[in-house]
Amino acid sequence: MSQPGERPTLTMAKALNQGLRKAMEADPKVLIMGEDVGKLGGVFRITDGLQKDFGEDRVIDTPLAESGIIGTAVGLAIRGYRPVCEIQFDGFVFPGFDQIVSQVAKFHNRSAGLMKMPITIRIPFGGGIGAVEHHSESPETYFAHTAGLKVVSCSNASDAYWMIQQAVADDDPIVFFEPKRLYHAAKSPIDGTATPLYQARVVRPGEHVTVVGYGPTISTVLEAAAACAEDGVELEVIDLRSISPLDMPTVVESVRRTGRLIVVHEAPNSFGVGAEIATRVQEQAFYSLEAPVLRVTGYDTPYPPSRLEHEWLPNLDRVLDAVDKIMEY
Amino acid sequence: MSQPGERPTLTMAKALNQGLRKAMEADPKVLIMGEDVGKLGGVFRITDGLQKDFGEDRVIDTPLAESGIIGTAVGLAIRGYRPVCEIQFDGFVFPGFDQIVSQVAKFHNRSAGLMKMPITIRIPFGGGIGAVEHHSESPETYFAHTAGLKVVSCSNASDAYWMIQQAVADDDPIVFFEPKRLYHAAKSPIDGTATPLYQARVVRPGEHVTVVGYGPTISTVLEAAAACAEDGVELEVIDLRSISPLDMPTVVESVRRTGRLIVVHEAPNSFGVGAEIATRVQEQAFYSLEAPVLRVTGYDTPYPPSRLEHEWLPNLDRVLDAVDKIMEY
Amino acid sequence: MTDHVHAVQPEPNMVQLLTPEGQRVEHPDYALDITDDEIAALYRDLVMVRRIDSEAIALQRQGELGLWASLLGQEAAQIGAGRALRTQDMAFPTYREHGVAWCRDVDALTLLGLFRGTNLGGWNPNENNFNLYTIVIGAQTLHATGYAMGIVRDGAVGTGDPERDTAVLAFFGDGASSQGDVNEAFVWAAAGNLPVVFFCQNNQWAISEPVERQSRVPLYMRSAGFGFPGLRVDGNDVLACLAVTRKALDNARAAQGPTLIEAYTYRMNPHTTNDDPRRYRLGSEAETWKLRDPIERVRAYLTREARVGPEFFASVDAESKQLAERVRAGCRALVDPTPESLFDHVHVELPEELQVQRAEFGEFVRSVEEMSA
Amino acid sequence: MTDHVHAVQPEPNMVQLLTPEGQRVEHPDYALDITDDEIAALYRDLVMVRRIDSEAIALQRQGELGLWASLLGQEAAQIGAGRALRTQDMAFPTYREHGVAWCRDVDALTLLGLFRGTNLGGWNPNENNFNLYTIVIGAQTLHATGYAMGIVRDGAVGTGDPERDTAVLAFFGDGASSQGDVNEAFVWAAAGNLPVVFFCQNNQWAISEPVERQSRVPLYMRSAGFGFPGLRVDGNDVLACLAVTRKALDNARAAQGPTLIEAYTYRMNPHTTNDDPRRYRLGSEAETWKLRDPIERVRAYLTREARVGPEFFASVDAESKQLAERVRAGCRALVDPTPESLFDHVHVELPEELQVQRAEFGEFVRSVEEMSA
Ligand SMILES: Cc1ncc(C[n+]2csc(CCOP(=O)(O)OP(=O)(O)O)c2C)c(N)n1
Ligand SMILES: Cc1ncc(C[n+]2csc(CCOP(=O)(O)OP(=O)(O)O)c2C)c(N)n1
Ligand SMILES: [Mg+2]
Ligand SMILES: [Mg+2]
Repeated sequence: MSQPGERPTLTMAKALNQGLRKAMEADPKVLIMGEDVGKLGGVFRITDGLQKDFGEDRVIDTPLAESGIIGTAVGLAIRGYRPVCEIQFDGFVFPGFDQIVSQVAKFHNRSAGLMKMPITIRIPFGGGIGAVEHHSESPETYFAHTAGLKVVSCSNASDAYWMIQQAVADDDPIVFFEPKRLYHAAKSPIDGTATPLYQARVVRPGEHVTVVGYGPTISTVLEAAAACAEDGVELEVIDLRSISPLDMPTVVESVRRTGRLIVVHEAPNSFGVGAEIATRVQEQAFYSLEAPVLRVTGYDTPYPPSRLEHEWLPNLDRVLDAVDKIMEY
Repeated sequence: MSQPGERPTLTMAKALNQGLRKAMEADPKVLIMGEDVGKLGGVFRITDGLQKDFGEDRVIDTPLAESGIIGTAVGLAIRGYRPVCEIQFDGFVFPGFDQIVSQVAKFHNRSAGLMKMPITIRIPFGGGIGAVEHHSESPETYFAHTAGLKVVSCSNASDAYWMIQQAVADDDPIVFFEPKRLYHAAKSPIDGTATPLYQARVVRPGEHVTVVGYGPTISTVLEAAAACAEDGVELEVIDLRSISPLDMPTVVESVRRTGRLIVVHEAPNSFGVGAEIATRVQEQAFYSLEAPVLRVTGYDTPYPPSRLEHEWLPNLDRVLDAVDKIMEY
Repeated sequence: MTDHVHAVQPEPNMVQLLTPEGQRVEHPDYALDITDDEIAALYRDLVMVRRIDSEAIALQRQGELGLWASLLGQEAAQIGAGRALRTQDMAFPTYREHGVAWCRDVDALTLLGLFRGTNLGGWNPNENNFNLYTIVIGAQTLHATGYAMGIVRDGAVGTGDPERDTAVLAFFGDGASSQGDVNEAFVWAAAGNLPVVFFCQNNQWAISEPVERQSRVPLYMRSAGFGFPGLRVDGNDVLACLAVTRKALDNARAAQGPTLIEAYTYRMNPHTTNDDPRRYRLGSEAETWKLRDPIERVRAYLTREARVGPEFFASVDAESKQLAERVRAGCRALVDPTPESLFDHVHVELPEELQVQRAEFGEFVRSVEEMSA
Repeated sequence: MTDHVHAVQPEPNMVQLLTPEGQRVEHPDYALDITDDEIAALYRDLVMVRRIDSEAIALQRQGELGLWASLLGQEAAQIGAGRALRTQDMAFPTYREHGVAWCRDVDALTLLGLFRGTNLGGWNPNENNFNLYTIVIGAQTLHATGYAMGIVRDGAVGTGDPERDTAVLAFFGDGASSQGDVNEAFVWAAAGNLPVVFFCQNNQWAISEPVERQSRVPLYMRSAGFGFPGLRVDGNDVLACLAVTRKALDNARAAQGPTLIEAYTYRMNPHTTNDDPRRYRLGSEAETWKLRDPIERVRAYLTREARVGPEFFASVDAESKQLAERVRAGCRALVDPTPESLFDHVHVELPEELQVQRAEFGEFVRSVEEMSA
């Protein structure tokens, strides 16, 4: 490992921006398309400067229609391009949902493998930014439940930098979830090499409870781990990074040691990612579990008005509460 | 209970048709809308004769666009109507997905309870009919994961008759999944009274393994139960009827007795309904479980070409295999 | 920086009844029978909604609102359209129609909850016949169309009874014209000959994208191909907006079917308080449009042609100041929702499993409060 | 039973080059330079695809296919459009364009897999420049439009090089015209001035719904409001369809942008083999349209005007019979996919968790086989 001092430090927004730039340099077939991604550089500035440097043909300000964005990306992929679509906010992916689940996800399969769909769909997601409705959703489960799609999420600048490049280079369609409230948070160092895209990472080792999260929840979980450590409870924190496929070996190996698992995500609780992980863990490590798998997630309500979002979100207190509960077993 | 002989017997298609007729008679604000629901009576004839009897204003052949069907239903609900929307096939609900998850599901909440959205969205779903692609999907999990929606499914003619009336009379938006391959199967008797809509039903008692299903899988599970009984293994079969909300008390009470649970559905395995039930059961009956909860479901692939669908679907052999596996613990 | 310059010259066939200089002009198809007092009332409307707008922007800067979508420059389009509505008519706004809300007697403070984050709108669409703000671009045009289907089914169209016949006014933006939903609404409205008027405020921009990204022909032309008329009106001319909307709504109520109105106007402010338009448009564009200010021309007319004296303007100013103060104070007084309310109105009847979730949440909140107490 | 009668009288401005009686007529804008031999070749195309169609229907009746969507009555529209394509052009069909597939040299047997249920299409769209059949109504029009964006980015438009300049032909139906996707495709095509021709076969019906449920004006009018030309052609006239499509594709390749073509035709058969049209339309309607049969008029022309002898027709008949036999035998010989193939091509690279699922499935299949052995 190189010294942190030697590594460049970036915000997640800038890391994504540089990752996209690398991807565009690496392959002239890579296009960026979406609403306001060109001159404005995207409402979060993730594509800042790219249109200026790569031209309007490669960084495309599209008309305002998400089905159109995804549907034309499918056509571009058939023509041999590698489109990176930006959905402006999580809540606005749904007009494009049909093209994603019925076309993007299935095309390779329908063509008996003769046509690839190397499309990356970038979605800024999650809450905590004080936004109005439809701007704080966590729709990852819809895509994870859709066969043919891969779903990943970055939790830090370094992963953002590497994962976006890996996603764009991947020949399969990928829905790429970016935790928007971390975009412009503190800079952090960029690793010199990439971790394989579909591999989870143990970001903090611990012996008492395994806590699994991804994207925006990792920082909260790490806070919780620090707090618990003071009380002598060591959390092992796993950043999934890939939601589909799931790197279960990493999770199961951990749970076999700790015997306890908590899954944390912002998406509503029921029928969410937590359920899938809990189910696989009890299947694969039934006799290791000393307590039921617990979930700390958004509630089964619409995302609330922003004045309530911090109550709704899986915050520090709620994670600590779950740790207390699971340690009581 | 009245004698079977006294009760009328109907196919599920006819039961739905009569249920819809009752609903329209009961409330002049009930409208039916969708593609081909009028003169044709729907491609499955579920709305047969209704336009003739209730007129073109109440049974509406809409233009061909699902977002339009759902979106105009929202407007009709604001005007005080109670629309029943037919989606022609499961795979064609996705163009209407945005209106369902961002408008129908949230409207009551966004209006602080001041506006109701009594919309019923009927979706013929599931496979096994030898159809071409997009005609055999099981998208129920997408809706179950969406806060603000209720999701139900009938498995027999009597439930079809009653549940559709209950759904239409319910003030909340409901996605109503109809197992299309049972539409025109053998007639069965209609009960004299309705079971509460959100209540599961133990359709066969048993002491060894609880098997939970809904909609199209119930008949398969009952077959499996009969086969197992010959080997002395008694399955307790639960028809969920409601997928969201889930009647967990009924499921958990059963699992506490049997110690074993299998969930069966046609939707792909991962991030599906089975995961949610497994997770809640291990939460609520941790010490009762003698084996991990198992799932018998569609695989994590796109719905296959019809020549392979019986391999892909949770068929009798697969359920029996799961019973064998779970009994080995 | 953009090298793109908008063709801000009005189309030759754009309806205008009051020039930017404040002169009344006639239009063969859109005579407007209006008194100077009524024009003065419109002036008051324009000033009041601009004041609400500027106050909201200030509140956002002070951290009292999370966001605001300014209507600056679009007052005439909204007041003209809004004042054309009859009580029984229904309006379906986007997120920017604060001026229409004003016309519908929806209090400014009612609008603020959404932007402050104390609620998600939270008003009853049927109370003032003004739907909830809709942020998902285009979605409300289908709601409007469905509502119009309901009107027809209620027999509330084409009866000739002015108290009964009802129409719908659906708002959307130039960017929204690209959405499938808006075009499907056109399909439905035409096929059903529905009493709905589509009112497109072409403010030239969809965030950073100029209207040319959406269409290479004027937007009002869109409807003809669906089978109903469209027209372009000077969106900065409150009289013209009133006249064309009134006529279109009259037609709708008389069972003559839908109309598309393109109000040609300009978004003078950033898209929302989050936006930085310097990245994508020239300041000179706004300068040009300033010469077409929707309020100045009415003031000029009232002063020069109607001989309205300074007392009137002073009284409107005073009233607008009062309003501003009320908005300012009222905004700060908007109460935060209680944590327990998270589970309110998820459904009409809260299912048992959510009652459990709510109970657990309540317990947790209390335990945290105790801990920190 | 319907009391609705279609206005089957052609629009006065519908392009026609060959009357139902088989007479060539001139059109000022669409001169067609074509030899009698070429017309005879078109005749052969028409007969062959009709034969494929009737054979497929028979195969469905015999249980060899699960479903078939018949093109009967629409042969001229499809052959005219299909023969206007150059090799490098790309076609995006719905599920009914068997005639276009023929023109693209996609073997009839390739099409059958989808309907037999042995695959989901399973051909390579880029092999014959013929996309997979698309069943989700309208979705393919956006794919076509995106493909056209790619053409522009490849610099394969407007160069003047006939081997290089490329266009896209997007098929859809009258019902599809209501879908958001189709209208979004129009938005994109116009805004980007893309080399795509939208070819709408208005066969008067979307399953049971007459075209009047979708639009109260002729569909070809739709495009003008988006900013590109539209025209109606006699969809039962192969020469007219060829001429208008050729010109539209030429324009597209020459960077003149998109065109909408409405081919006015009729679905002579049920929607699919599952459908029962007696529930919603009068048989007399089809009788009227029979008089406009797309093949009869070409035969009449060839016989009367081009003096083509009976040997030619006999040879085409013979060839079509051979084709039918090949289709019949070939269909029955289509191999069922193996269970193991369920997991093929879900992704380019099968993730580990799916490898596990596949292995477990394989084990299970083997265990069941052993049990029953
Ligand atoms: C479906 C959807 N996609 C994207 C957005 C993000 N967004 C909010 S406003 C806006 C531009 C809208 O432009 P226009 O329709 O012209 O209305 P204006 O804001 O100019 O009034 C966009 C892209 C959204 N709200 N909804
Ligand atoms: C999105 C979607 N909704 C519904 C359907 C069911 N469906 C299949 S074909 C059809 C009618 C299509 O009519 P049209 O576009 O006129 O084409 P045609 O079948 O007449 O060639 C419908 C409603 C579908 N395939 N896709
Ligand atoms: Mg705008
Ligand atoms: Mg048709």
